[in-house]
Amino acid sequence: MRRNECIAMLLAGGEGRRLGVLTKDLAKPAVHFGGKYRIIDFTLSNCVNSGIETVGVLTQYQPLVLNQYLGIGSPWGLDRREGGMHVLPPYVRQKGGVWYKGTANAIYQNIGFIERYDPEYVLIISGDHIYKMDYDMLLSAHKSNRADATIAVIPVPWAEASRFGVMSVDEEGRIVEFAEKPKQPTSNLASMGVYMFSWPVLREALIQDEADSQSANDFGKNVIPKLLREGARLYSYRFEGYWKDVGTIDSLWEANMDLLEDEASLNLNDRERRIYSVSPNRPAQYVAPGASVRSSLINEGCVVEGNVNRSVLFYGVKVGKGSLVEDSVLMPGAVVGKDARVIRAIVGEGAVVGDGCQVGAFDSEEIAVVGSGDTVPDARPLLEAKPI
Amino acid sequence: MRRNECIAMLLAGGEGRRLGVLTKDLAKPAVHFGGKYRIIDFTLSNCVNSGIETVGVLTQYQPLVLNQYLGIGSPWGLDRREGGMHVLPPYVRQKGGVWYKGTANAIYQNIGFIERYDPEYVLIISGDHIYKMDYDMLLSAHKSNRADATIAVIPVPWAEASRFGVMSVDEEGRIVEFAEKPKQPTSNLASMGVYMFSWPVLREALIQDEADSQSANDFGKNVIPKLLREGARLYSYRFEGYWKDVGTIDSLWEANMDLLEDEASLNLNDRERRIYSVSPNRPAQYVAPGASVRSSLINEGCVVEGNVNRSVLFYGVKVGKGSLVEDSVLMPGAVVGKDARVIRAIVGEGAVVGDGCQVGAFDSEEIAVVGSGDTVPDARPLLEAKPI
Amino acid sequence: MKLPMMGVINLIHETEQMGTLTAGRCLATVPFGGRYRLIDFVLSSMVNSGIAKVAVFAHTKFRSLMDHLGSGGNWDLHRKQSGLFVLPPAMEDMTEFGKGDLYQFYRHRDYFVRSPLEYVVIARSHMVCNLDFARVLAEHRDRNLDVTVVCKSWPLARTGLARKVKTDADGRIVEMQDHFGRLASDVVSMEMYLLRKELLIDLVETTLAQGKDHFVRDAIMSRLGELNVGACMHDGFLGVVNTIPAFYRHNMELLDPDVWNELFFRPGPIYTKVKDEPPTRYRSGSAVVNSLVANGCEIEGTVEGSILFRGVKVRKGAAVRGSIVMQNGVIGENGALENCILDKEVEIRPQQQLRGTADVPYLAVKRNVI
Amino acid sequence: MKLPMMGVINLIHETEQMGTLTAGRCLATVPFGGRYRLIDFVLSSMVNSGIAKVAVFAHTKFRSLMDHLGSGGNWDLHRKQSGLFVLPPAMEDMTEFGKGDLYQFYRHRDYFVRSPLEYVVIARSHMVCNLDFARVLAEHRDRNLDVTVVCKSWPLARTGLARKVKTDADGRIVEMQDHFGRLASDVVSMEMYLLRKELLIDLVETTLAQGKDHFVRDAIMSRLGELNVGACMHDGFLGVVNTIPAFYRHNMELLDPDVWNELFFRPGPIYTKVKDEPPTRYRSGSAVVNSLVANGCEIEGTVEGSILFRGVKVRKGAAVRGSIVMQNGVIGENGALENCILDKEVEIRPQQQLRGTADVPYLAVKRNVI
Repeated sequence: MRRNECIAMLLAGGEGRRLGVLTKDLAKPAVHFGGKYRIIDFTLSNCVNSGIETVGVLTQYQPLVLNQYLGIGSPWGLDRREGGMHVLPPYVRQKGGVWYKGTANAIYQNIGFIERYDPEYVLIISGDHIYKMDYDMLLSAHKSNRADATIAVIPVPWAEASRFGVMSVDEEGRIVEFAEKPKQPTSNLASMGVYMFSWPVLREALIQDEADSQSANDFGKNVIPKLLREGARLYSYRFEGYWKDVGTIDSLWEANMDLLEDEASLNLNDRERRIYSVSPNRPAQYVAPGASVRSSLINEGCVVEGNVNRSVLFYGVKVGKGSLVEDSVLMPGAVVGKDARVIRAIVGEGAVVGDGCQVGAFDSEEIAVVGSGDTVPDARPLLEAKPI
Repeated sequence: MRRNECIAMLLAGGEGRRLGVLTKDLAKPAVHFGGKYRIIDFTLSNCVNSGIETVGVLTQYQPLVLNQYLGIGSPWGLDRREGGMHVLPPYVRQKGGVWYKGTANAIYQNIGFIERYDPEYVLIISGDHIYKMDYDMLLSAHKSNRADATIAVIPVPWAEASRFGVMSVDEEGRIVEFAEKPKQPTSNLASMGVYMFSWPVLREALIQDEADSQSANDFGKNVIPKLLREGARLYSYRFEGYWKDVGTIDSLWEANMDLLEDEASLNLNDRERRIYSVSPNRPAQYVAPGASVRSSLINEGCVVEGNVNRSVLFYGVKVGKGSLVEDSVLMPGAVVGKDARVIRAIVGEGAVVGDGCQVGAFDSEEIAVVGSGDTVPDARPLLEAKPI
Repeated sequence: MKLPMMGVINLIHETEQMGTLTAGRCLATVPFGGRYRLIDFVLSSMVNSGIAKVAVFAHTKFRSLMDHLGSGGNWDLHRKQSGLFVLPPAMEDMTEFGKGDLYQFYRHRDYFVRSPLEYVVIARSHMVCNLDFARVLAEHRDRNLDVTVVCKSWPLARTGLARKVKTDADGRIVEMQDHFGRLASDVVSMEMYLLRKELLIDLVETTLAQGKDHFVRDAIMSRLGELNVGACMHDGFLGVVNTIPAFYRHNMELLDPDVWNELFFRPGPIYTKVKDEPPTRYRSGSAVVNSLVANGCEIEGTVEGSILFRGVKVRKGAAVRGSIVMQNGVIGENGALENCILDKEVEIRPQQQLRGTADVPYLAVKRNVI
Repeated sequence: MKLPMMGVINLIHETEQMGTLTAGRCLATVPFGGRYRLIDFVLSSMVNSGIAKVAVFAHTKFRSLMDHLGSGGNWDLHRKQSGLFVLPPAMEDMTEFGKGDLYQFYRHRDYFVRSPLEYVVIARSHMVCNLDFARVLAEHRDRNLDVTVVCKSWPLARTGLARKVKTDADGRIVEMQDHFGRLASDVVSMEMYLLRKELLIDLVETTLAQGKDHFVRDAIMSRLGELNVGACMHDGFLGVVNTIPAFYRHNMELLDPDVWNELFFRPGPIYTKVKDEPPTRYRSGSAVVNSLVANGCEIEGTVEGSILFRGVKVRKGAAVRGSIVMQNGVIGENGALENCILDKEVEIRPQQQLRGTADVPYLAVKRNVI
């Protein structure tokens, strides 16, 4: 009865080092995105919207904020009597414990968890990407191909292909060649890091991979190439839609800006496939007399007294009188004082930009960043002397 | 608003080695007790019944079954939007992770968790004991004594005092002397391992204890004696009622038998202070024609066709025709075949006692044990030859 | 697996002759089998079959229903997107109470329209069974039916009130009559109707527009000619619990181990509200045989051929025979019951003797002291 | 900290003149402040004050109430032992609907009797405020009162209907009149009555036995002589939202940042049902000033001095001024609203112009296309 045909294992251990001061105490999946969400909301919501109700979330780097955020899974409807969401940190045995060696090792260490649910299929995903996908369609393709594993792929610009695992496929989508971050890519079909496995195949592959002392225990580097060499039925599943790895300051900023297009390719307003997140319980946003807001995404609990243009404001942000916020992302609780300028910038959670300050500039190549909780002190005397 | 005045930290890492085959894959707090419960149900229910709604459960030994049992805390009403139950395994940092060094170190490693709730008081309890206690009364005594720490105590027979932390107290209950497992006890007031601390005092004591490389990082051995030496206000709180450490086969068996007294000193039927546990969803128990049941506790889902006397039957136990079960504890799903005898025994979870077998004996000193999942094969041919 | 089907448990004008058992509660929450309420059986069957969205169309006396169902967590229906909906009747106009169920279906049509699920199964609360609706849906599709009615071949003397059904050689229903009809047939309807959502909405609107307002009579029975209505036979246990003799009889049938093993376990478990009662305590003088006993009881006397709900106390020297004692009943010392039904929280005084028959059991009203 | 007090939100015969705003819903679930329902304010106040057990005495049209409150999880009241109880009225006898609230209190007396909590606070759903009941209880105990009534000194012109109260120098209430009475007083009752549970039960039973059935009029107002009834003054914001002008006015008062900062945050946050709407999207043509905007809106036009609920769309060239637009409203291209209240899911056609006044706003009924 009520078997878990397919369960998901969500790799959420990413450190996100290239996000710098924004991930000081934060695992990458917990990084804020889109005015309301954290990155992991997208994959968790994808699971729920695809009918997958058992999700193991594998954490390791800075899990405190992430654990607290995930709670018992209720915002995503994953607080279930059976199944639901389970957080799986590396396990400490009597002789000690270590971090997961690689993506495949992380799943290997949790074979016991998976077996509790006796699934036919296991979906491996990562909490680092922004996209909306119906995993149920991936599963249908996997079944109709009688595949051992199916990898979701997306065409990327040829110039970037060498940053990904790329594959060549035949006319039926079966993978004939796979190369992890090749210097000379022969295909621009990139792996999205979304794998659907038939569980007996995966189980066996993980055990073999673990026994191989030469292996880096990574899906892209070891498990997939080995399966391919052994002639397993590996298929690609072509994804159409928005997909973005937000691993750098620039890509995080860009992905936020992408949402501001009048016809954004990532639709947050689709009520059939909502993105769920923890509700911060704030009142409706207040736009004061004299304020102006254009081409922006603004969340509840914000107070806007200044001018906001092409920007994303998370909950509880305040923008004071006479200030201008443009082409910027203001994380939860960020405060911009009076007569300040925030241009092409990301202002971290709870950070304060003092009265009269300027952060970033229109002609700057780089995105300016104010770290979470940091304060840019008032600059009024300076500005009075030399107004910009 | 809604501050957590007092939160509880529940030490649930016990291995229970002396419970042998009953704890093969089980942490001690997960051991079954009383026909329906696991040991940890008592302390979790005590918390809820005392109005403590934030509980950190510190696990380490064999946490899989325990984690699955605890789930999101809903059986105890601890699936809260704020606070609630949190399972805290030893944390693996990049350089690796180790088990908690001692009880004090376990709390020390979770200072960050405690600080999230900013409590005034922290209750330290262990998941190894069977008792019903109103921690709110302990807290009231702690407050009215303006104590730094208050230790719940219970008088034990002098002969056993050396197994406990014992203390001498003055006429106001203030602790003047404390000795952990003394060879020559000067008091029979034993610590129950239930400590109420004012959080700032505990926090400071934990930091000092951790800095002391000589310390075993244990409350009874190190933290309490040091506080006493330094003149902290340590008070005792005298507990009246049933309290039992069920750390051995004998004491586990005894504690189960204690429940069968017509006026049992541990009242499970008190509706004001219920003991909560995970419901296994079984139908009402069925007592067949020809069966007899006396002086026993029997849970839902049991089918009794034989004779049961002075025994505790967990859910889903079956006792076949012609069998006798006496002075015994039958764990969940245990099956006793036809014409078998189970006397002065504990039969583990899912174990099978075959037709015609005898387990244990009335004149045996020792309690017979059938390990979880073990099978005692049918003995019919033997019995037919030489019936007992 | 999820089924592309939603469930409706229709409590509007349920046919019943349950006397005081339904004085303070609706039929759906009449206690049954030691720890259940009637609605648990169809609701658990739906959940176990993979139905993730169930609406209960409440009508009267549904406070006990709300208390029992809560947010649906005990049936794993406490979900973000779907789950359990208790829909009270439109209250603003009292005259609507008398109207047929189609009228309320119409008022609740948003519930159907807004869902992407393709099929609906409409059931009643008083059919005690354990059923796999996935199998019914598969048969519905295979046989290309418009409406599938779950039926049971039941030649026994019937104590409950059930519609009779006549099928042709292909299993198509050619006639259907209310329980008081004269149709001679061994087959009864289990009042479970599976059909496409679009067809349901069409039937609701068309039938109401024709001035008729009763789902089964007006939308189904009068259309047996135009629609392809098939019977899907249920092989397992069935109790039609809407009269007092049926209530008594079907409870007693649970004392057959074959029934107990099937009804409560196969194809899936029956869920109910968790009560946190301790295990039942048999004291030294207890003599219990051939009985079902729920948790939280304390037994010092004799219990034979009976069903004890949670928290019942049978004192020293008391004897309970052929009786059903609901939650928290107390049988005082040396009291004696034979063929009785005690509603919840009835106390029988010491020495008191009560006796009914299996056909007409003695029925004690809730919270009485006798 | 837990208070030794239970809360009752009494929806029985709430005084209101809300027109079509209460056509399909009860007063408690009238939308307010962009994302709330009226009941959220008193319910959040109770929860934030440490009240862990709240009963809502529902009466009519409460389907929206059940949908909104669910199992109480959004208010952290989804508990094992206590939590939120929605108690529907006894439905078996239609004549009971007309009876006063004391009659229903009596029917629900188990709710009081079974709880060990010592105090009860009985409130209404339509008093919009953010209040610490712990302070009220402390004052009740300090002043040794029999009944404490939360009151507000309110010399302003009043648009809502509220009882007037006269106190003596010690703050004891010496007179109390219904809203239509002639009593000249600046003090109004916020219809929150705090008293011991035993006194409440006594008042219920005694008053009913005297043939009277109205809690405030018969049990409190007529006993001002015998009981020590004191006023506890509320200093913060108050909206008495039971008429259309009051609804309009108190919504507009939220545009004052001081009110916004107080009502929604102090002493605690106001909780409501989580809706999972994305952040609001301001498109290139948007011009929004002096407005409250909930999540999920898409704005291409002009919004001034208005309140937009969740999911409202203001198309290109449209202008919304001095208006309240509830959930999922759509203002078509170049449409113009001034002093309007649009109930949920109203669609304004392109070019359409609608205009009311602040005293008599234009009110559009739910799901209309205009």
